[in-house]
Amino acid sequence: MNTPAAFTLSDVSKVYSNGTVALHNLDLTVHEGQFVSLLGPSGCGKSTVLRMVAGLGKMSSGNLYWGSSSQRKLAYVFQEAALMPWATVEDNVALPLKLAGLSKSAAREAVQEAIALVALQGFEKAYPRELSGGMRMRVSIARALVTKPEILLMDEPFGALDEMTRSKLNSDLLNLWGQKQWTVVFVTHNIYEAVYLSNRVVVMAARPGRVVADVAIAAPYPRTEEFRTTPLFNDYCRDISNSLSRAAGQTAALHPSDSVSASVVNQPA
Amino acid sequence: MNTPAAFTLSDVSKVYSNGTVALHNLDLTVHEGQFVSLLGPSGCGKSTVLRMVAGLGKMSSGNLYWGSSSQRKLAYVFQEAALMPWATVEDNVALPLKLAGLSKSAAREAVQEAIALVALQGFEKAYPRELSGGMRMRVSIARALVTKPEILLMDEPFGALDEMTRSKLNSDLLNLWGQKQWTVVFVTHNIYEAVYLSNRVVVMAARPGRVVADVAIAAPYPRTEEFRTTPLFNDYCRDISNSLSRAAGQTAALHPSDSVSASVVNQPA
Amino acid sequence: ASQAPTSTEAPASPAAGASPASGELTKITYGTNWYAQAEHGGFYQAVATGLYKDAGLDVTISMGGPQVNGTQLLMGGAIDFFMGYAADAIKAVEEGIPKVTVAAIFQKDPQILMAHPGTADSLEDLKGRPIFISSSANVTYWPFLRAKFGFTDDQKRPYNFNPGPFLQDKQTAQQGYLSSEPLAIKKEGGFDPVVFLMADYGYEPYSTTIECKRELVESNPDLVQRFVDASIKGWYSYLYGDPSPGNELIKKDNPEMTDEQIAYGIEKMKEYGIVDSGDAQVKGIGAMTEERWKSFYDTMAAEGVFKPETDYTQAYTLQFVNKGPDAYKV
Amino acid sequence: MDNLFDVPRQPEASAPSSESGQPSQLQRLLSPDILAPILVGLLMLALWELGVRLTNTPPYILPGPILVLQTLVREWGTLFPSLLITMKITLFAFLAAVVSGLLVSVLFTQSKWIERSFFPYAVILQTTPIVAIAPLIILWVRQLVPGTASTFVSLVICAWLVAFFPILSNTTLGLNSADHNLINLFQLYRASRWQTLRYLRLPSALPYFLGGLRISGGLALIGAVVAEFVAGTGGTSSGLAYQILISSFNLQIPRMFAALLLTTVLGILIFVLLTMLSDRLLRHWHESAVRREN
Amino acid sequence: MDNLFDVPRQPEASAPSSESGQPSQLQRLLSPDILAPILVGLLMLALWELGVRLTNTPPYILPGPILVLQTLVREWGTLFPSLLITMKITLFAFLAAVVSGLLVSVLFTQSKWIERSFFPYAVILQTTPIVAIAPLIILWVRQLVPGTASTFVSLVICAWLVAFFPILSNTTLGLNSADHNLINLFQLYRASRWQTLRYLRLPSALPYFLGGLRISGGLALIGAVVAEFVAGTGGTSSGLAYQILISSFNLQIPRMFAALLLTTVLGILIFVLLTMLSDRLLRHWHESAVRREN
Ligand SMILES: Nc1ncnc2c1ncn2[C@@H]1O[C@H](COP(=O)(O)OP(=O)(O)OP(=O)(O)O)[C@@H](O)[C@H]1O
Ligand SMILES: Nc1ncnc2c1ncn2[C@@H]1O[C@H](COP(=O)(O)OP(=O)(O)OP(=O)(O)O)[C@@H](O)[C@H]1O
Ligand SMILES: [Mg+2]
Ligand SMILES: [Mg+2]
Repeated sequence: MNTPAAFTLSDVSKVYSNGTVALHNLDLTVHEGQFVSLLGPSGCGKSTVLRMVAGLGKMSSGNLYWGSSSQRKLAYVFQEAALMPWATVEDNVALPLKLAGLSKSAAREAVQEAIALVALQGFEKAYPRELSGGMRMRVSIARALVTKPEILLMDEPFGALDEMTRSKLNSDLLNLWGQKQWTVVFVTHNIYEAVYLSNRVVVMAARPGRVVADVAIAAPYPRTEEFRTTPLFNDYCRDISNSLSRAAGQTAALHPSDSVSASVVNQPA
Repeated sequence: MNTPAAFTLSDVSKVYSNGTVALHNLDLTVHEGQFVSLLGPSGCGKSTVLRMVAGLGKMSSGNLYWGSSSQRKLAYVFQEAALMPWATVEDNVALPLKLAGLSKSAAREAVQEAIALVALQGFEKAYPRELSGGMRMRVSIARALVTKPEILLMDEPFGALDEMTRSKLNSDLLNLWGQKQWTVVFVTHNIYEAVYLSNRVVVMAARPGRVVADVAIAAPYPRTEEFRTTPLFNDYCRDISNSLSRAAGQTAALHPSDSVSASVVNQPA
Repeated sequence: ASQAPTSTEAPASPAAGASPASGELTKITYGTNWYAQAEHGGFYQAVATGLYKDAGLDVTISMGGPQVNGTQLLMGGAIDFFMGYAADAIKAVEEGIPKVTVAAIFQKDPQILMAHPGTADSLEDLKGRPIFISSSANVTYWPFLRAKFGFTDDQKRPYNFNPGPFLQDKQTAQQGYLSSEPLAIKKEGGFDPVVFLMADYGYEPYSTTIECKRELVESNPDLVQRFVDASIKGWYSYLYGDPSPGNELIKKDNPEMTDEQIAYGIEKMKEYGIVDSGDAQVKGIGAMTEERWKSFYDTMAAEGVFKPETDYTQAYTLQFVNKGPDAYKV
Repeated sequence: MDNLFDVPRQPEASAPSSESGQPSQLQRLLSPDILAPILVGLLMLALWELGVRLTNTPPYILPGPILVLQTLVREWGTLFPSLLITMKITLFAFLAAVVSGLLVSVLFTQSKWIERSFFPYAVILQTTPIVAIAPLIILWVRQLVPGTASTFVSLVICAWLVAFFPILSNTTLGLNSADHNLINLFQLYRASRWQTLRYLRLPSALPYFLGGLRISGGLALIGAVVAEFVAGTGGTSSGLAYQILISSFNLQIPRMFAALLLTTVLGILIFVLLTMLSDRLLRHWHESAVRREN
Repeated sequence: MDNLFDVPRQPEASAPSSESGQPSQLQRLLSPDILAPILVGLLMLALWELGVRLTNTPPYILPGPILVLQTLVREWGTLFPSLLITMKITLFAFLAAVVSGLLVSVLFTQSKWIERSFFPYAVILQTTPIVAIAPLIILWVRQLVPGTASTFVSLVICAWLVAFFPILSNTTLGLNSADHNLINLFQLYRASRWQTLRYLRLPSALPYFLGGLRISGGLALIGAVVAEFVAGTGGTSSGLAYQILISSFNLQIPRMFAALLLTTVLGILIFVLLTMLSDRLLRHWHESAVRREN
């Protein structure tokens, strides 16, 4: 019952020029409309995966195949806020629209909406240096959402946010995703968040970075706060937590490819 | 049964030059050896509190009093990693020691220890741009811990780390704190983390930033992983979560000082 | 240009009579070697009094300056005639540059050395003492002085047209232009320096000459002749007539030039016979002779300034001058 | 939960003590920011005067500032028109340098190849003595621009040669220093070359560019002066170089210093204006101009 | 769990394709990085030769490069010693400018007051025509340094005047551009002024400083040449300026161009060396020099 593949990373390796093997023979297919969370120990190559998908930097080997959508319809929330220090919040958020050729007035409404989504009304004219860390990250999120992307890559977007804002943005994101049938790849360190949001959780192990678990979260959308209290939710969390521990252990394995095949590889719903 | 005050913020206000009222008549006394967590919505002034305590930037009004220790014995993990891009991991971590006048060889052992603590062995000679986001943050943590500070200010230090690393660092931090009787002020968005780690949780509300709840966590140390599953733990979490919701509501209150006095102010054990 | 009273006489020189009647004026630019001053007076006078116009020429005078390279401007066609210098003309032959001296207005080079009063009676006395000279002296009179008076290179001090350092130190000497620096020193320093005109010590190049491309001499000798004649007439008029029309133009080009300086310049030119002495008194202003070129060449070649094999006769032509003073009477 | 954040920021003035609104014009002029450099300037002049008097230096070597100022006042009628001419050359050369420096540096950042291949040769423009190539410039310009404008154009070209390189060099450096994350972002959104340039590289390069301007402003001025020495003008269209040279030649050293004072003041003025421009453009975001509160 | 991260990085060479180790010296010389600019240089020379031939420009206006090279070879015996002398002056002036520029800019960043008060006057050094103040410099130097060294010192001072300001200006800008978070960090750890300078401000300023060097390198050279024009006396210890002037006086235009070619090559060499230095010092961390892989 799979939808068509949005993109496929096939046998991808990435060796940085200083010799660090960030990814090693990684295979990953993400299907259209999936909400995939990517978990793994710090430095295991999650950001590198997103960068490869976004076409930032060359792969050392392997291929990236696109389905019907393409890199063109992609938005990316970087791990760092990456705002232009010389531009106001408004202008930072408007950037993707400006680059797409929209006039300022045409962009205004979408920008206002995106800023409202991350609750930064009143700060339109502020410069990044006048914002708190979390606010900066929210500007970055608004900038990604403003384009109405088909594919959304998010690298720990909510890590710097308080629980309230975070859960608000979680449900906002789910709503948007439900409406638009986006494909989302979401890096997070929060297992609960991953399970709550996604219909698939991919766990990576470190150096060389590779997929060690791929868990389908078979719970229906829309998901309410109650979902968080169900036994199913807790089971998934425990399951993934275990995978993560195993992933940490496996890092030291001498033949990483062996252990990959031994891990549970579920297909998404 | 209070220990002497490590420092007291008395009636502190901070108005940034663009007019943002970041803190408004804030009072906060932290006692020696306390582990205080600071929670609050994004942009409520948590980082500003830490900056005031660290003496970075002038207060608009109010005072900061020091007990027997002083600003001199302070270490600060900034919200951003703030590494020197031209220096290797090793040199970044060694910086505070170098500034304190230690010779390179004298510093070496402490640096090695700090790097091991954040599990970055093997990356001593790497430059910050060669690290992942979480690794960079860990360097920043190592830099703060390397000085063996009496007072430790940490601004969301573990936000960018995976659960495994996070809980390892959590327990490492608790161990260190238990041994050295540090005073810790710890900003986090993770309620569980806050309750697990601290003997006091302070909740702030936003614009103007002020304290709306001050909860003592009356659980003995050392705390084990089991503590996380006790009803007490859950009660505290729920309590604080409620305070946070209320804090969010109170932000719109016209006379914030009224609502401050109405909130529960507990004294730490 | 200002329309000074023009002469009523008909064209005197037959060679010049060819075209002025047609009314079409030929545009000509004459490049000088410095900011406008009395030493350029004859040319300005010829402009001011319409002498060039009578010869069918519309002459623009383009001032030189301390670092303006006239020969390149001449050969590149930016100017048609250039105020040259005999030494330079012979150098041009050596380098294969086809320019020719067609008239020599100054029989004596006004180049001088000055010393503080009472410190020297003749050039020999300057031996061993610091002398401020400009860098161009290295290829003109300095080798001559070195050879003739035993001056040495360690005496040289850089002169950048600021006589202050000379005033400061009584033991020093300095180069100058007869009619310029001595007056400045008298006015600002309050004393009359001792002046040694190098022409009086055997250094005898023609100077303030008229040069043009060889090509022009060959293709349009008539034009050259008209320019030379009108210029010489200008000089007669400037020296012996009323110089004020020329002076007005000089002051216009060089606003810092004072009447006092101009008067001093004219006086010195006359006193030392810079323009009208020797051959010029017989053959008219602008006169040149084979002998004089040869003796200058020989002197300088002996000091190694010129190569022994140089055909210095290529440097000039006598075709346009030596017509006798009467030929230039207006 | 939306109103969690919506207490609007008051858009107040950014001066911390601006309770009573903007400081008056007079107050601003009397602020220490302006007074301090003026005092230092006066102090230097006083020291100069004192030095000249104590050592009994004659005015034809080094005149004291009082004498220079007196001379300046007396000769204002001739020096001021010259100043205007030098200013005009400076201005044109500076503008030409800014435009060309910007354009070429933009060209350089379009490809590492172009930069590598041509940058080292750009330095030729700077290291060739103007004296040596002035005749060539004059000849060429004369062929392209006949008439009286030709001298002016030659002068501007000579001065431009001097002012060009620092802008090129600094701006190229700046264009290459854009933040890597932002470059990625622009790449991601398929920004065209022009967009990346316009919205990313140029703003990033601004501090460097403005630094280049400050260097080139002075160089354009000195270039204009030197150009006049080598390309020669005279009469009514002559600039300060002519006045300096003639004064020196005539031993009117106080007058020479008066002319030098004018170039100096012009140079300082250019510098101060460019610094103010720089502060204005960067004050919102660049470390060198932002007033940090912590 | 400690060994979660401890797979050590292999400290390999940073060239991506360096499987076979370091490229050989020859390979490196033949790399496009080096070849491209050389080709461009040759192309420009060819165009120059062609232009001269096609327009039939006589050598006394503009000699072609072949003639210039021939002349250079023929006159090598006199030109090369001059080159060495000019190089020596350039080097001393450059070093003096580097040291003084660095020191003064450090002084400036110690207090906004000092910077505000003195920076505008530093521009005077740049905008004063050397011609005008050379006599003063020579007089002063002669009083302090008697004997033959005095001319050399005067020349170095004149050239230094030209090279000083860009380093000062750029370094000051760089020192003021240190990252604010890092400044806070240093403040927190009670870093002394000297430590903040040494470990924070100077490294931050490095890219700007090196940019300033690239500008000043060329300026020191042209400063040396100009200085010799105005303060040199000729003779055996004379540099390229003297050769240029004398060739020009002697109407030996090809020889003049040969001397110009030497200054040009020297200028390019200085530039290339400084660029290499810059790449080397910044390649680990600054955007302008890092080779990014994504
Ligand atoms: N530019 C680079 N040069 C060299 N090595 C790099 C570079 N970027 C990343 N690496 C290395 O690649 C590995 C994977 O990095 P990546 O940023 O993908 O990790 P991550 O999973 O996103 O970690 P985190 O959760 O900490 O953000 C790390 O070991 C890191 O050191
Ligand atoms: N330099 C500054 N100039 C102006 N306003 C500032 C500045 N720094 C912070 N602020 C404002 O002060 C308020 C508090 O900021 P602060 O950084 O203390 O928040 P925070 O609680 O740390 O938030 P976060 O959890 O997002 O890091 C915010 O509204 C922010 O916009
Ligand atoms: Mg990452
Ligand atoms: Mg914060």
